[in-house]
Amino acid sequence: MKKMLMTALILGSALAPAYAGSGPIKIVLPEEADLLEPCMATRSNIGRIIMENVSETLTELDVRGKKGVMPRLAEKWEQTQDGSWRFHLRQGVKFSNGTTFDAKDVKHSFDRVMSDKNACESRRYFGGMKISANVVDPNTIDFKADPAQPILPLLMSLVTIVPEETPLAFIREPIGTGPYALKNWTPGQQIVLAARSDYWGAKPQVTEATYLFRSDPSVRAAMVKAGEADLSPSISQLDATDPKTDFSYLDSETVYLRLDHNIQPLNDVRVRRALNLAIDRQAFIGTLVPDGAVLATALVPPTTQGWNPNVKVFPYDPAGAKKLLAEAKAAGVKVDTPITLIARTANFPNVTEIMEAVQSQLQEVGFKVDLKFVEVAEHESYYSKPFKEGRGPIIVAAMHDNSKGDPSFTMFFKYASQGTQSGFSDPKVDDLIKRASAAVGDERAKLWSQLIAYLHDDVVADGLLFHMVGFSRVSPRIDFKPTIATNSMLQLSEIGIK
Amino acid sequence: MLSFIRKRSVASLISLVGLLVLVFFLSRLTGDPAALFLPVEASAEMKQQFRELHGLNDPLMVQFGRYVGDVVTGDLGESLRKARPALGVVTEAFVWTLWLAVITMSLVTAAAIVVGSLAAFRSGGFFDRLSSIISLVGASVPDFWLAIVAIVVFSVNLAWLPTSGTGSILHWILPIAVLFVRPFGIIVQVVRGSMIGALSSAYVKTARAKGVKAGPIIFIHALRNAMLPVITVIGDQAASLLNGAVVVETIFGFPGVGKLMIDSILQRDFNVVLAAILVTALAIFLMNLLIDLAYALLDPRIRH
Amino acid sequence: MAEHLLEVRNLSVEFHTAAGVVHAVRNISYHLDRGETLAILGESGSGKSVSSAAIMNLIDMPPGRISAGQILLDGKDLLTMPPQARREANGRRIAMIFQDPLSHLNPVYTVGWQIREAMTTHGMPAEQARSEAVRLLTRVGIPDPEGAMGKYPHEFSGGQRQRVMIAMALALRPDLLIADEPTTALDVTVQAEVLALLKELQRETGMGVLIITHDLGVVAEIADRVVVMEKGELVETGTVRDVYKNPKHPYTKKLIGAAPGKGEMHIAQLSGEPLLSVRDIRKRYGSFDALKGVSFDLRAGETMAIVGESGSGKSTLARVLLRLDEPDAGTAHWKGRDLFQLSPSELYKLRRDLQMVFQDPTQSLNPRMTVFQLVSEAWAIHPDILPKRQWRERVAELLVQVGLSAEHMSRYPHQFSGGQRQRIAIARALALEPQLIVCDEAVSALDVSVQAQVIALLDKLRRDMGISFIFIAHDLPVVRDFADYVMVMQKGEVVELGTVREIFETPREAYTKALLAASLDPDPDVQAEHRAARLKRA
Amino acid sequence: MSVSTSDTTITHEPPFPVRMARMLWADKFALCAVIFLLIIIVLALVGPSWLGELATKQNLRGRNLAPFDWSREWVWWMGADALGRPLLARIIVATQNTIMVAAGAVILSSVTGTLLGLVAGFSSPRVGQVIMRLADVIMSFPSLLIAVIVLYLLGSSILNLVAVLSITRIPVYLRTTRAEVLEIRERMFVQAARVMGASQNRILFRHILPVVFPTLTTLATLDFAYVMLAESALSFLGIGIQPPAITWGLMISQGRQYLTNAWWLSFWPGLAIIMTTLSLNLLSNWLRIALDPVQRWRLEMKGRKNG
Repeated sequence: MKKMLMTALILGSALAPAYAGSGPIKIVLPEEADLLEPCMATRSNIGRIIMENVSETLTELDVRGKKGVMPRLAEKWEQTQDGSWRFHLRQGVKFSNGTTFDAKDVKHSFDRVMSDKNACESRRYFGGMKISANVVDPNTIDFKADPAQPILPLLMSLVTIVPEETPLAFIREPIGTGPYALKNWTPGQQIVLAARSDYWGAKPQVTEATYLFRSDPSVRAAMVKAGEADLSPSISQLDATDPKTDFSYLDSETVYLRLDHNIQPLNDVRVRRALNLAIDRQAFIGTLVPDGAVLATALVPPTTQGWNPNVKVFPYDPAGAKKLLAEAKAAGVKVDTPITLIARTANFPNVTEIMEAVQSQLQEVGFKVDLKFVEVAEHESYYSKPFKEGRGPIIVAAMHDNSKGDPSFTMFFKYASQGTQSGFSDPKVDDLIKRASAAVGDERAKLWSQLIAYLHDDVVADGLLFHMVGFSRVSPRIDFKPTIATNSMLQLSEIGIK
Repeated sequence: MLSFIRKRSVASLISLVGLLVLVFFLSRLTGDPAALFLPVEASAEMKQQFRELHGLNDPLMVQFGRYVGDVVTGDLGESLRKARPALGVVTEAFVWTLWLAVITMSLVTAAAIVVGSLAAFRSGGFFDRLSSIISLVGASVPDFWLAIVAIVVFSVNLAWLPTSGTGSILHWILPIAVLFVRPFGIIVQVVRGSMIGALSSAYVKTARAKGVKAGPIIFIHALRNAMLPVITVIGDQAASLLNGAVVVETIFGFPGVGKLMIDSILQRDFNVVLAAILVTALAIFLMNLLIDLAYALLDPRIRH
Repeated sequence: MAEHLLEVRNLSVEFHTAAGVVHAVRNISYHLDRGETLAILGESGSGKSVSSAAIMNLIDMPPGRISAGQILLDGKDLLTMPPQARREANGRRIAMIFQDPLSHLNPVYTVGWQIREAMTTHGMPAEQARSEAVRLLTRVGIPDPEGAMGKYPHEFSGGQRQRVMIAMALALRPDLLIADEPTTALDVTVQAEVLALLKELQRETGMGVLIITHDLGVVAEIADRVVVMEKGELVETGTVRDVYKNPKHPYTKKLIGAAPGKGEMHIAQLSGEPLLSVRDIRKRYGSFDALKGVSFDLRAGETMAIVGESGSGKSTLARVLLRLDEPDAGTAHWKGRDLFQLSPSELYKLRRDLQMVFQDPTQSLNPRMTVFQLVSEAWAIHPDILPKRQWRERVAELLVQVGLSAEHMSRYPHQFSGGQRQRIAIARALALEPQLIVCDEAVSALDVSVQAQVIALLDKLRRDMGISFIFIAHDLPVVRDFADYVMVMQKGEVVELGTVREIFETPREAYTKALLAASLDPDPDVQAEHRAARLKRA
Repeated sequence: MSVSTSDTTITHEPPFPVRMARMLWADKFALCAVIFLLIIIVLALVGPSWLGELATKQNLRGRNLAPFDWSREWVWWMGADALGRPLLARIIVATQNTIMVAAGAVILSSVTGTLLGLVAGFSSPRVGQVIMRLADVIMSFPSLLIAVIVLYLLGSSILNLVAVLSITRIPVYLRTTRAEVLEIRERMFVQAARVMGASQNRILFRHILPVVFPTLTTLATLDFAYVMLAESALSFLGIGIQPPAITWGLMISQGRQYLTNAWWLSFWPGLAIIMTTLSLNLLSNWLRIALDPVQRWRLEMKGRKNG
């Protein structure tokens, strides 16, 4: 019943502007998709093109409202007694190659993701669990997870469905059930998706989408202005000067300073707190960070389940910071040790200026900070374990993206003792993560809230900075509002043509 | 001539092999492609498995042996990122770069010869001073700066030309114009210098004594003699275009090999890097051969 | 009075240079009629070429400027003609040939193309120009003229190149031919042939010939009248015979006096151990036999002249003896030790004994070194000769010894005249206190009067210091007054070796005789005899 | 036949510095260039200690301040950058790094390249061939790859950047030098030196090198511009010098994104590069004449006319 309502809503929203036109559009993206492999659709440069456009998933997260996980290729689902999940599939759905969608396709798609014959990146969301898919009948499929996965329906929004015949190795011509099919791909130049006439859902207004790729943000902005493209989902804040076409949106990216608690002086909580007090976060907003960005108190954006509104941003208190440092020094902590601040070139807009400003603010209260910019591979070697032996105290400036609505995609990796990017080890944190991951409903939200407060106020795990804002330039001839998921997914069916 | 080409080919082959060996080992010192292909959250097992899949776990010498074996059979391996044969990826991109370089260098050569010759003909005159200042400034402007200003002025403000991309002839104008500036500045100076020498030579005196007009004296008698050093510089400049039009290709979204190479380097897509180097090095070798042929064509004294 | 073909009236040309304004020619006048040959005789710096450059419009302005005068061609002033008409006169009415045909022919076009261009430029159809070019090449005596059309300048010998130049100049049967030192770079036998060709062609076409030369012999051979120039001024004019027999101006007298080959010949003393004993030296360059077994002896204080034309191997011999090139076979014993077997350190010591003076001092002196640096470098290389504090003093001494002065020390080579430069080169050779100096064409690039001075200097050094000389030349008269022995070489072989008297008075070999006959005598009467003799032989 | 200007003209040679100064005075373009370059050198020496503090002082509320506000202190006359730091002060401070990188790379590559070129041209053909092949390898080695490798393995620092930039330029000097050496070593004055018993080193360094030198200076000055731009392009691609270190090239590349809103951010450092290369070019043209005894009169004559 609930699902019927939702379907109606989706249909309704798509059908509402009945007077609207239809036609082709052009979208300019910063980075070319080097692959159009459905099982890589969780990577943003691929997902933006094919996710839910070409390749659909069983479920879908509502990023425009607060309706949580919604049906897509599965009409409904329920948890059975033994903790496994049963999905009832939509009928009458056809792949773009003409074959009919059924449970075998779902099982193959899932097995393909989990196969060791390829490097599907969606697999990473299923780390640390054993899941098996069992076809019950052509329209029903069971997923059994060990340990039990309360968020399995959410996880299924990350598994793109391909036909059963798809080989395990990477493919270059994705076949899916989505409203669009790949029409033309000229590597290095453009990708064209065309609307399918036999799509199971409502007919979208965009009949054909051409994707172009330009790495320079000002060129992307210029292209929409010059009418060479209709939509640039991400442009630079500096180019976003025209309120009629340029929209800001809270994207799912969070900028933070990952602290390595294993090395003096960052092993001392007073020092970490001093570091947080030394940063004048508010001064960045409207200057180096666009208006609309939100000061972060957690590594997940406020739209996430369990985000804790009671946790307050550290105030800007240089005097307090100096005092804490003095205390730590008196207690024998070597606060004078030079700390290396590692940042990645072109990681996010204004990264150099922001890092220079952070450096100077930290130096202001008495930290010794060396700023070092590195390219992506080297950044990764600082950010992820195993950390180098004999390293000095290190702060890594990084950006994390969680648009999935649940902190579990973040917390384990960033804070658990075993997490690859975790800079510390705290039994209480480990315990909270474990319990929250297994919990459901309000209990789950409560535990996440608790963890977020503990990390921020007691452990002072890291230096959280901003939830970033992105800017889109939208041609006046189309109707599009960017969402928090625009970075990773861009559903053409949500675009209207005026 | 044939034996000369053979000799050159052998020498270049040695250089090429040396180059590939060097790049093979050095590039593998620069980090793990698995960490870049997979997201930071990917587990250690996934990374391990990725490396397994692409044979990155084997000792370096084993990987090298395998690579050499493949190359001998004409297989340059597959791109890690694109799941396509590396050679295909590279040749596709290279065609664009080649056209860009050929068209740009033809225009540069023609323009530089005319401007340089006229500057030399009245050396020290107003035109000479003007052209040398312009060419000097041209040679010292950063190309990415020029590219963006050109887009803002000609595409956005004046709306005369498309901002970027490929498609029509119009799309080629801005990239070529931006690439034009630096080699033009350099070659004009070389043409000028060389032409001043040629114009003061004895055979030009003879031509004047024969009553030959100024036009043929400059462009027939002096120019052909002055072209030898010019051709060397044209070759150098063309080589750097084949190798490194990266910035312009990046800004104009031009699908050339320069951008492909830098992307592959940053992503540690070794097979593509190696294939790209192989293809560009071969192209540069062929171009050098052409230049030697041009020498022989221009100057009969070199012909044997 | 009938109009002259060419009349230069009160011409003055000046150049703006470092020294301010240089008056290249000042108020000179001369004239030339059809069928007549006028020689302009002068040494370097006399301005003898300037008036012809003015006639051909070849003076670059600036820095040059024609400050006064007229140049009348058939009564019309070339200097006031419109540029278009002026250009058209070049090649059609007036043609010119130059000293160094290799550099004056465009190296990258075939000679056929270049000859044709001379005609097509003035409107002749291409087809006709082609057949005409073949005819011209045949006429000037190029073998296989059809094939020669497609060849490039570097594929011809020096004499042939000058013939090509002549063919090109005469393509449109000009009324006036200007020949600027047309035979200076050529071998004596070739020089005679080229001059004869010019004369023949003049008879055929009736053109006027203006020949510019520094060589009295050339004047005697070819000219009817002569004008003598010194430092931009015309000092004497008249028929060749009058000027030679009764020179009025002191400069003319000096020039005639300096002509080589009139002094006392040396009498060689056949005694003493040989200082240098050369046996059977052979040297090949690729498939070319440069030296095919050369042997001779040289005793202390003696001068051996080696005479031969280009390709005779005389310069190769010098290079081999100085170990600039390695011989393929043969020995050269210097004071009993074989030069070719010396170790590097022995060779280094030997360099002190054996020195060389090169043909062209402009080339052999590093242009970026001062005279002091050039001369004292010898002691920098061989520090045991002289302690550093005495260098300055000794350089001054040497400069005085070679006829320069001590204040020249801080100057650069380009600031000297050719003769002075060769003196510097000699001073440099003397700095090492050598026992043998090899002079490779050391005077052939110099003006006649300077030649005489340099030879006098060498003679004095031989007398005062007992230095031996190997003196290489392509011209016999030059060595007559200086050598004890003469060795005549041809194609890598010794043709004849004898005392200077034997060679000049009783030559045995035909080649020696031909060389002697081909060398031009400054006396027009003697030269007329030579010419008659040559004609009889032919 | 040239007009001889031989020994009548030169009377007395003044000492070297006086002579150079006179010749400099004669060429006003070169004079301006020298003055500009002297200023640059002084700024490079004192810049960081003089204005270092001011150039790093951030003021987020005074970002992208427009230039030509004469009412403010002089350091603000060129405006302010994205962190509100005075541009003029930053350009002055950046001079040191810029010149160090450019001069370092040019000197390193020219010295290495020239030495290798001398060896390649003067030693046995086999050694020459090996060196030339090596040059070929470097030539076809994409400079960006060298940059990534070196900067990854050794870390990004000014010294390493100098190394990267110079490696890629070595072949240019090498090939030029070798070609010239092959020609010059056949000249008569080299033969004359050999006849005197001069050693190989003496011939190379006293006779051949001074003749090649002017060509190399010209090349080096042109390369100065090239290196500054290459360094800037590396920054643009994110693998060059990184903040907080500053160079003109980095300033241009950082200011690039503000081109449409705040042109001055990349304009002034760009102007600094252009002015410097222009000055170097003028200077090298002058030097080539002033150091050549045969050409020098051109300047001496002009000086006399002007004076």
